[in-house]
Amino acid sequence: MKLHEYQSKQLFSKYGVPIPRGRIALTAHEAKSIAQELGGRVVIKAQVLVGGRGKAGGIRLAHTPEEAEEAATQVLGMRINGLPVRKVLVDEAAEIRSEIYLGVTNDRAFFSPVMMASAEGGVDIEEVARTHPDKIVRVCIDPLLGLHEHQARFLAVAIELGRDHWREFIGIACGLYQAFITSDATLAEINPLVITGDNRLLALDGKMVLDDNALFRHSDLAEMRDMDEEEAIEREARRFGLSYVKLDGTIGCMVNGAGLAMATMDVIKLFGGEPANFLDIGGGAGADKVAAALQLILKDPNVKVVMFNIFGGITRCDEVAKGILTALDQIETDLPMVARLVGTNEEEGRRILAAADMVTATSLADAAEKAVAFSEKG
Amino acid sequence: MKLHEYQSKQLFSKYGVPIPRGRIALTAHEAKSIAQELGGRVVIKAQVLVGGRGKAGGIRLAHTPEEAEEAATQVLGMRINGLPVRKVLVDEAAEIRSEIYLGVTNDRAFFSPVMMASAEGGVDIEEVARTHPDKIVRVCIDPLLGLHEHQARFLAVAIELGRDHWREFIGIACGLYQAFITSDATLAEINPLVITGDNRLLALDGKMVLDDNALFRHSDLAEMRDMDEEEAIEREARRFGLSYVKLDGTIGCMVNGAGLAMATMDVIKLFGGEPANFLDIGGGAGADKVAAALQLILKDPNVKVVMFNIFGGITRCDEVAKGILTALDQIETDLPMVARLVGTNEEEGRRILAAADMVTATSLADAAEKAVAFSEKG
Amino acid sequence: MSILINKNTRLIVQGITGREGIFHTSQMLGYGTQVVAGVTPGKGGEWVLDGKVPVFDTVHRAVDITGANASAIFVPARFASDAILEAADAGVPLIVCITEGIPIQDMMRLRRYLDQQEVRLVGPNSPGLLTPSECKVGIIPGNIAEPGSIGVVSRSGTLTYEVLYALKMEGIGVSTCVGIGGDPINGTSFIDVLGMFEADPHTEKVVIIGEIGGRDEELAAEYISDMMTKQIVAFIAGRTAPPGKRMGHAGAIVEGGTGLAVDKINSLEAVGAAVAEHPGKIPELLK
Amino acid sequence: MSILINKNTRLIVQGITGREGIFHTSQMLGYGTQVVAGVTPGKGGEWVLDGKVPVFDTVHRAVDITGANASAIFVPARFASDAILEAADAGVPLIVCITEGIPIQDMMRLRRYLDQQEVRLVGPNSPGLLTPSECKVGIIPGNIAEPGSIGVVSRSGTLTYEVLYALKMEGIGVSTCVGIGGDPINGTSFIDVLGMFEADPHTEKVVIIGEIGGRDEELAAEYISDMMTKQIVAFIAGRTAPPGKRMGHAGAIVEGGTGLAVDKINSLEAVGAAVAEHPGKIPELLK
Repeated sequence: MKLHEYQSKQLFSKYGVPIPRGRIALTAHEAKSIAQELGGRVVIKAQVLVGGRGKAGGIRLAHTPEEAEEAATQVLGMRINGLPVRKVLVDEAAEIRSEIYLGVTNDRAFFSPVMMASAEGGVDIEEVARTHPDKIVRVCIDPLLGLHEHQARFLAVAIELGRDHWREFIGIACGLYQAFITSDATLAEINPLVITGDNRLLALDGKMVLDDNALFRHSDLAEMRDMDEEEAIEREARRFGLSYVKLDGTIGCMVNGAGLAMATMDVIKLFGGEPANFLDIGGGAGADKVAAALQLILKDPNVKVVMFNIFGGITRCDEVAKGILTALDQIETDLPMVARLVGTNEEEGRRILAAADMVTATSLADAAEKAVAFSEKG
Repeated sequence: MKLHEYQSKQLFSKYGVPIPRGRIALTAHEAKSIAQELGGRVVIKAQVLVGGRGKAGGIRLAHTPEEAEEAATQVLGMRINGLPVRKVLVDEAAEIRSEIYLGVTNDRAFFSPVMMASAEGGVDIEEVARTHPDKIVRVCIDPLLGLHEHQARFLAVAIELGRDHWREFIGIACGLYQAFITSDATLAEINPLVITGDNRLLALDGKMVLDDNALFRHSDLAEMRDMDEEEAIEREARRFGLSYVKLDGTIGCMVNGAGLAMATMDVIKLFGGEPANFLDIGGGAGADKVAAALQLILKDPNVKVVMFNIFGGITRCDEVAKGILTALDQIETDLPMVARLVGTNEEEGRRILAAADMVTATSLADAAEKAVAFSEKG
Repeated sequence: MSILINKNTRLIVQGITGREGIFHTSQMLGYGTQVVAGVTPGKGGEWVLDGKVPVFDTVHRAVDITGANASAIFVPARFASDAILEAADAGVPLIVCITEGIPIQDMMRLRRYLDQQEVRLVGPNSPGLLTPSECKVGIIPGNIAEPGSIGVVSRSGTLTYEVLYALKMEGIGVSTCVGIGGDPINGTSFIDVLGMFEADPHTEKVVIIGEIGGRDEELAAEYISDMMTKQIVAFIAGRTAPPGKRMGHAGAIVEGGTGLAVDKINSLEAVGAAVAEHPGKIPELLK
Repeated sequence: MSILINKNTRLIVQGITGREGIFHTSQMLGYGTQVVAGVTPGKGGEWVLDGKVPVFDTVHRAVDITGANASAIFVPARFASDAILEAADAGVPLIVCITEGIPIQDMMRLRRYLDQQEVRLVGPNSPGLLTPSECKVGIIPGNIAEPGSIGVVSRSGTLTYEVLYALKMEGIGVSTCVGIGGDPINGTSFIDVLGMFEADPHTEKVVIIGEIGGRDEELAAEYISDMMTKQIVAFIAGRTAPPGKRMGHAGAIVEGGTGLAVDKINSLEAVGAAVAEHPGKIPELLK
C-alpha cells in the first residue's frame, strides 16, 4: 500500500525528520488560505499515487496567496497518468542549495533492510542506479540490530556531505529507519533531502510503501489507504480475495495459483496472443469466487475470449467444473470460453463443461492455441 | 537504582500489566481519603527500598477509611531495617485465590535476559530457588529477538496455570518484558501475580532495579530516584564519583581500583582485622577526590585507623603522595594512618609520606599488619 | 529415494485443529506420512481424526513425547513467525511453513535468527514437500507424482503440480519435490536444495521452476556452474509480467530492473540448463 | 612471545582526540606500539601527537588506508557500543574496549551480534593488554612487567598491576597480560584466554585474577580440568565482600547466592590450581 507524499512526510516528522511547514488542501480556496497562513512563497504539489507528477505540471511555485489559489485551481483540475488530482499539498517553499537522496528498502539477497544515499538527489533514483551506480552508496542493516549511528555516518562521509551537517543527517537517517521499521514499510525515501538556503537539512519530498501483509498490526496506517487513488477494479479484486493485474491484451485468464497464472499468460503470448490480465483465484475457490472473478474479467472491454486454466489437485476437477457452471449461471455474456482442467478427475470435469457448450482443452498449450484463435477471430 | 513498588507497578501498567487501583499517600489523612475514593477494603503498604517490609508490619489491611487512616498512621511512623517510612501505597484489596511469581533479570552466563515463573509466588523467590529449584521455570530470551509468545506460553504450561488464564498471562509476560527492556532494567518482577476471587490475573506487588549505566537515556526514570531512601554517605560518595560500600569493621581503606580495594579488604581480614569499608577512588584521583574520600571514611565512628593502598601506575607515586598530603591539610583528624604506595617512584612517594609522620609500608601484607596493629590498640 | 523427508519422517502439525490443518493432516495421513502429533495451544489433551493424532499445547511437549523430527505449520500469518520460532527453539530440525502472508520484516528477523541455529526452514508460503510413495508434508496433492529419479524444486504451487502431473503422464518419476515458497524472504533457497539434490545418489536430474522477482534463479545459475554435475531443466514463469506489479506471490515482482524473467532464463541457459518454453515441454527436455 | 598482540599489531585508537585517548595513545607510542591511526568523527584529516598519528572520520577509512588489525576504544560509554560495532563492521579482528559504564542491555545485544562475526572483543571496562617489550594496547603501565613465560588474565585493573609488579620484583616475566574487564557481560571470558595460553608455546604457566560475581571462574575451573595442561595460579578478590553490594565493578556483586569468592576458590582448588591467600603470594606459588 502506497502512502501519499503528505502522509509519508507526516510519519517521517513523527520520528524527528524535519519537513517544510504545510498542509493539505482539497480546494483552491483552502490552498489560498494555507498560503496566507504560511506567508511567503509556497509550493502546490499534486497528491497522486503515480510517478511523473513533476513532468506533468503537478508541482507549481506560487509567490502570493492569489498565485497559490490559481496554481491549485489548475493542479486540482488535472489528471496525472490517468488519475484525477483530488488533493494538493501546500508547502512553504525552500531555497535549495543542494539535493540528496536518502532511502530504505528491503534487500532480498541479503535478507535485510538496506539504506541508500546519493549526493545526486532530486532525480529518479532508479535512473541514477542504472546510469551511475557508483553514485549510490548502500549499507546493509542487520534486521535484529537495527541501523547504527556509524552506518549513517558512513553514508554521510561517502556522499561527501559537509561535516556541519553530519549530526542532522544521522538524526534524519535514524528517524527514517525508525519510520520504516515501525510502520512495516517496504520502502521509505526522502527525495530530495535538501540543504536549504539557511544551511539546514529538510525533507522536501517523501514516499512510503507499506507491507500489506503487516497492515493487521497498523490499523492507524491501514486507514490512510486512499480508495480514490486505486483503480476500482483492483479494489474490487481485493474485496473478493482475488489477485488481479490488468494488462493490455484481449484474452482474459482465470487461473488457480500465481505461478500457474503467470505461466498461462506466457503461453498465450508464446502462441501469438495477448493476455488481458493476471488473475489468481487462489486455492479451493467456490462458485461465488469464480463468479466474482469472471465479472472482473468481463469489465475489461478489450476482452474477446476467456480462458480458464485450473489445476484440480486435492479439489477434484468435476467439482471445479460444477463451480464454473454455477458461476456462469449468474452472469450474462456471449464471449467464447476455453476451459482447461487438469488433475484429479479431469476427464469427468471436461465432460461436464463440454456438455455446457464450453470449449475444453487437455493441455495448457492446447487451451492457449484455442483461445488465441478466438481472439484473432473477434 | 531501585524503584519503589508504586513506581514499578505504574511502569508495568503502562505496558498493559493489570494492577490494583490505588495511589500513594504521604499522610494518614491522605490515606483515608484515598480509601474513601476506592471504597471497600484497602491495603496500606510501606514504600521503602529494603526487603522484609511484610514481616516488619509495613503492610496492613483496612476495612474502612478510618481503619486505613489508623493503619497509615502506624506505618508512616515506622522504620523498616533502619529506613523511615515516608510514603504508603493505598491499594484496593484483592481476594487472592493463588499466587504466582513472574520476573525478568539478566543471566550473565547466557549473555541474555531470562524470564522466570513459579507457581509458588508470594514468598521470597531466592528462598524457593535454594530449597525447591525445580519449582522455578526459566526461559532464556534472545536479546536481539526479544520475548516471544511461545516462550510465555511455555512458562504458563510449565507452572500449570489454568488454560483460561493463558492469554492474560502471555500479555502480562510480554508487558513485563517490554517494561524491563525499555527501562534498561536489570530486574523487573511481579511477586505475587495473583488470581483474584473474580478469576483475573493482577500484579499485586512489583519491583524494578534499573541499570545505573543506562540512566542517561531515561531522564524520566532517573528523576524517580528517591534521595530520602539512600544512605546519605552513599549519596555523598556518588557525588564525588567514588565507589563506597560501608562495612562493620574498624579499618578504613582508601584504594585506587575496585579489584585492589577488594583485595585490600581481604588482606586486612587475613591478618586478623576488619575492614570498615570498600572504597575505590578510581584512576588519576587528585587531592580533592582524596580529601572527599577521606572525609567519607572519617564519618564512620567505628574507624580507628585509615589505610591507603595506592598503585602508582602511569601516575607517579611521588605525585600521589603529594596529593594525599594536600588532602590531609584540609582535614582535621588524629587517627593513625598507614600508607602503602607501590609502582613508579614508590620510594620517593614513601619518603614524602614518612616525612609527614605517616606510617608507610612496602607490601600490602606489611601495610595490613601495621593497620591491624593500630586497630587493636585503639 | 529422497532429500529432506522420507518414510522415517515423524511429523507434527502446528495449527492442526484449524480448517486447513485438519484437512491436510488427514490427506497426509492418507498418503502414509507419519503424523505423530498436532499442536494447538489450549487444545492439549484432545485427539483428532478419530483418535489417530494427539494434540499438545506446545511444540516442546509434542517433541518430547513423540520424538518428532519435522513440523508443518498451518497457523494464520500473524501467529506463524512465533510458531516457526517455537519449533526451532524446541529443536525441530525441519520446519515447513505453508502459511502465506507473513510480514517481510518478521521474516528478515526470523531468517537472521534461524541462520544461527541448526534448523532448516522451508517456506513460508510453500506448498510443502513430497517424496512420492514415502512421505508428503504440506499440501501438494499426493496422487500427481510417482517415485523416480528427478528432483523438483519450485517457488510456486499449482504450477509445480502442473509440472509433476506432466512428468507423471510421461512416466517420469520424482525423487523429492520441494516447494521453497513464493515469498521474497524465505528459509530455503534454490541453491540450498540444489546442493541436496547434487548430494543425493538417487536424484539424477533436477527441474527448477522459477518466476520473476529477486535473484534466486541467477544465484542458482552461479551455483549450477560452480557446483552441479547433474543435468538441469528449468522453467521461469512471468515473461509477460509487467514491471512494478506484484503477480500474486509476495515475491513475484520486477523492481528497479531486477527480477526479470529474461535475465533468469539467460543466466540459466548460459550455464547449460535447458529452459523450457512452456511447462508442457519439460518432460521431453528431461529425456 | 605472546597471544593476541605483538610487535606486528597495527593499532587504531577510537576516540583518539579525547583526554584519555590522546594521553594513552602517547603512552602506547612511547612503549613501542604501532599506533597507525586514530578515529574521531568530524576530525578526519587532522594529525595528533606532533604529526605522528593521522585522524580519520570513520574506522572504515582508517583501516582501508593503514591496514590496521586492532582497535582500542576510548570513547564515552554512550557512544562505545556504536564504536565497537563500527570496528567490527569494518573488519577489525581485535577490539579492545577500555570504556567503562556501557549499559548491560547494549552489551548483551552486541555480544550476541559479535558471536556471529569473526572478531574478538576484549572488555569493555578492560585495562587492555600488554605483551612486555613488544606491544601495549590500553592503559596498563608499561614499566611494571618484563617479558617472560607467565600468562596473566584478569578481571581487574590496578589489582593486575599489583600482580605484574610483584612478578617483576621477583624477576618473573610475562608472555601476555590480558584484562578481560570488570563488567557482567564482556566479549572475552577467562576460558577464551586460557585456551589461547594453552596453545601458545611460549606461555608456561598462567595466573588468573578473579573476583566475586558471576560464574566465570567456575567455568574456568571446568575448562582447566578438561583442557589445560599448564600450571595455574589464581587469586580471587572479594572474600570479605558482603552479598548484594556492587563492589566498584559493575560485575562484582554476589547475587542470589551466586558469585561468592569461596565457591570460586574451591572450584579452582578442586581442579589443581594453586590459589594465593593474597596477591603477594603469587610469585612464590609460580616457582
